[in-house]
Amino acid sequence: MSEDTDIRKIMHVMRRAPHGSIYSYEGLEMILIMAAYEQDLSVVFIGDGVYALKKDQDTTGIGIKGFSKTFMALDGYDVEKLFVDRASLEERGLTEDDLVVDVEVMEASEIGRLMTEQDVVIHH
Amino acid sequence: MSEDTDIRKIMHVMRRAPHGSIYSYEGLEMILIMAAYEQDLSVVFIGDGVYALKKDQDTTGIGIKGFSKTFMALDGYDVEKLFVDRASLEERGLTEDDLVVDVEVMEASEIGRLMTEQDVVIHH
Amino acid sequence: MLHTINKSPFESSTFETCVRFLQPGDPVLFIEDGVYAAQAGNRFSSLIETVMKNNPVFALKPDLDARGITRVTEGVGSVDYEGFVGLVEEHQVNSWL
Amino acid sequence: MLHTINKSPFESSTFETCVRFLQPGDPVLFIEDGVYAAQAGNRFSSLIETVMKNNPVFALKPDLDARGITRVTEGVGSVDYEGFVGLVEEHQVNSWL
Amino acid sequence: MNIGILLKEGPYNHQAADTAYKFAEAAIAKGHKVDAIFLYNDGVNNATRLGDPPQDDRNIAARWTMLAEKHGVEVLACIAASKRRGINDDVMIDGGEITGLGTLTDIAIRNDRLLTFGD
Amino acid sequence: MNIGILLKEGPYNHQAADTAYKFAEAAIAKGHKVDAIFLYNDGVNNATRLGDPPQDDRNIAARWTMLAEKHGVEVLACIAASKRRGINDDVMIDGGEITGLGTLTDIAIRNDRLLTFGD
Repeated sequence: MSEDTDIRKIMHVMRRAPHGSIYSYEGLEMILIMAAYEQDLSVVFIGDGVYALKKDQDTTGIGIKGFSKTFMALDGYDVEKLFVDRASLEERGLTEDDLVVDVEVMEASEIGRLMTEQDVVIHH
Repeated sequence: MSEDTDIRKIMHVMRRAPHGSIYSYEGLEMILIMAAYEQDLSVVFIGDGVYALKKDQDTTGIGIKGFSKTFMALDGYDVEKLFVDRASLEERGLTEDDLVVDVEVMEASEIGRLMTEQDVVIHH
Repeated sequence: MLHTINKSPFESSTFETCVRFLQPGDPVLFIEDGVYAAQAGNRFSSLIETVMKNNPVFALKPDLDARGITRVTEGVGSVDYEGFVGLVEEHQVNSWL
Repeated sequence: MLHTINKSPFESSTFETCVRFLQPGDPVLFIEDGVYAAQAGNRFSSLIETVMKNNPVFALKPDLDARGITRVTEGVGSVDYEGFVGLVEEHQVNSWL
Repeated sequence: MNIGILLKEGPYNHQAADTAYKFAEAAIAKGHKVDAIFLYNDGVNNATRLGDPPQDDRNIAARWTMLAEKHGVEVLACIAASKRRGINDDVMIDGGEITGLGTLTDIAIRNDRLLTFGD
Repeated sequence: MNIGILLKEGPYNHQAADTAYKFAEAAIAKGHKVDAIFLYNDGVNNATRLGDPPQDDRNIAARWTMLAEKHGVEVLACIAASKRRGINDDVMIDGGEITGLGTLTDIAIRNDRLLTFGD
């Protein structure tokens, strides 16, 4: 078991689109709580996960609370490592300008390398 | 509303693999009940749905009750229209000989035409 | 027959499977995460254009709005829940889950 | 890092997505409906052969048995739950849901 | 027109319950009769009265009760699926009821349409 | 080795709960400590004691109670996810408990491994 002084590298991998299922939303809730524990957190957006960051989401019509703007709050929780998979953006016809927050767009190989450095990886 | 003398054409479309989720199993339970109502039932296996009919399933190790043999009982319930999509079999490297029951292998276009004749289509 | 599709085509093969069974003239309606298929300029735009040669294609507007999809592939119609009901009035329904 | 995949590659893009991120040497373990990928002679056999050039590939035997998969693509190892635990002893885990 | 609805996923985790409700609401507003909402698979989890969602979120259980009490929609949970998942009369929402798959067959027969919502 | 498990789907509808149990059982048999099973998303539906599966089927709720009582595994349901889905102390399985996401963070920190099972 690790000692109290250890800082764990924990990566959250956002994989699902918002609204069609709750995984993205409850994933974000998990990240916000973990952010208070001063671990080494990163959040990676892969596949449909990138859609959670899409600008101009208006959920009024479906009657579900929107949460894309909450990603902007991550910075205030010192969660600053937001990485987006380049290929996932491109095949969806999206660019960085379509996203609500500043992210670092990375190649899959780089993200894959980051994954192997983690103590914990959780997919949402 | 239809009259009591009407016979409805009801198609069950098996789409999911067995065991990984319950949809195939609970779908079969639904078919068995509906079979008692003397409607015009058909069962179509598309995509991973064809795996439900795979021979040699032994679920002992995963601790879940197997049900592939129950498909053999459908005949006794006068559910005789079992159709399998040819392309779904082929891309999975399966042939009719791999299946636990006699089925009619059909082209997607024929199955699609049958679908349009239905009063009710339910996917499992 | 009205075909509804509720899954993102990027994560699930449902849309492509449905297309194989589609009969000419039958409308397709994207709902929930299915509407991502209809976003203009994505990897599925050309498949949707092919489908539209024989089938009318719609996307549920509240689901488009919820996902920030402001531009859909040209020719894709948009309906609200009332329009969804309208399509159901005219057709039997095949919900591809 | 051990990568587990629990979805059928025919219905979900999870396996293909995982492959894009895989680092050389990291083992892949198919579980649940993921094991359909490993069946010999299906559409994914060649992708699995490519992956095996750089990564060991396993399938969970009780899940293979449950699905009647008697032949796997050559080179795919088979482990029971104890073997799954063995892989977890050696690697951190990345569960691709 | 008479419409039946089959709902195959539980509340909140998937949008299916929301879409089914929005569709039912629109159909009723257009003058159609929504005859029944039949809950199957994890859909039976819509039938618990114990849910306590955040105040600023929608209350899905209350929607089914409203459809039942205000618009005469039968809200029915399959008994076999319910037993597996811990849904019973003790936790049943107002206006909801446990029944068998035979009832779903009746619904499929007596309505002009049967729509399915799920995952 | 110390192992934590995160379970994201309910019982019966997906195999996740079965695989998580089989894995935990094998890990314990190999001499490892399974520290906790944390239930999230629809996974919290594993925590109801009201399930009544067919006699010839496995009883998933009883498995969690067994792991908790016989092997000291903490079986924990996230409170926010539970409230949404109608899981509370009145229906909680023996050996299970409701807690917050902070506890999951502790589990992630104090164990050598955290495995996720889900859909």
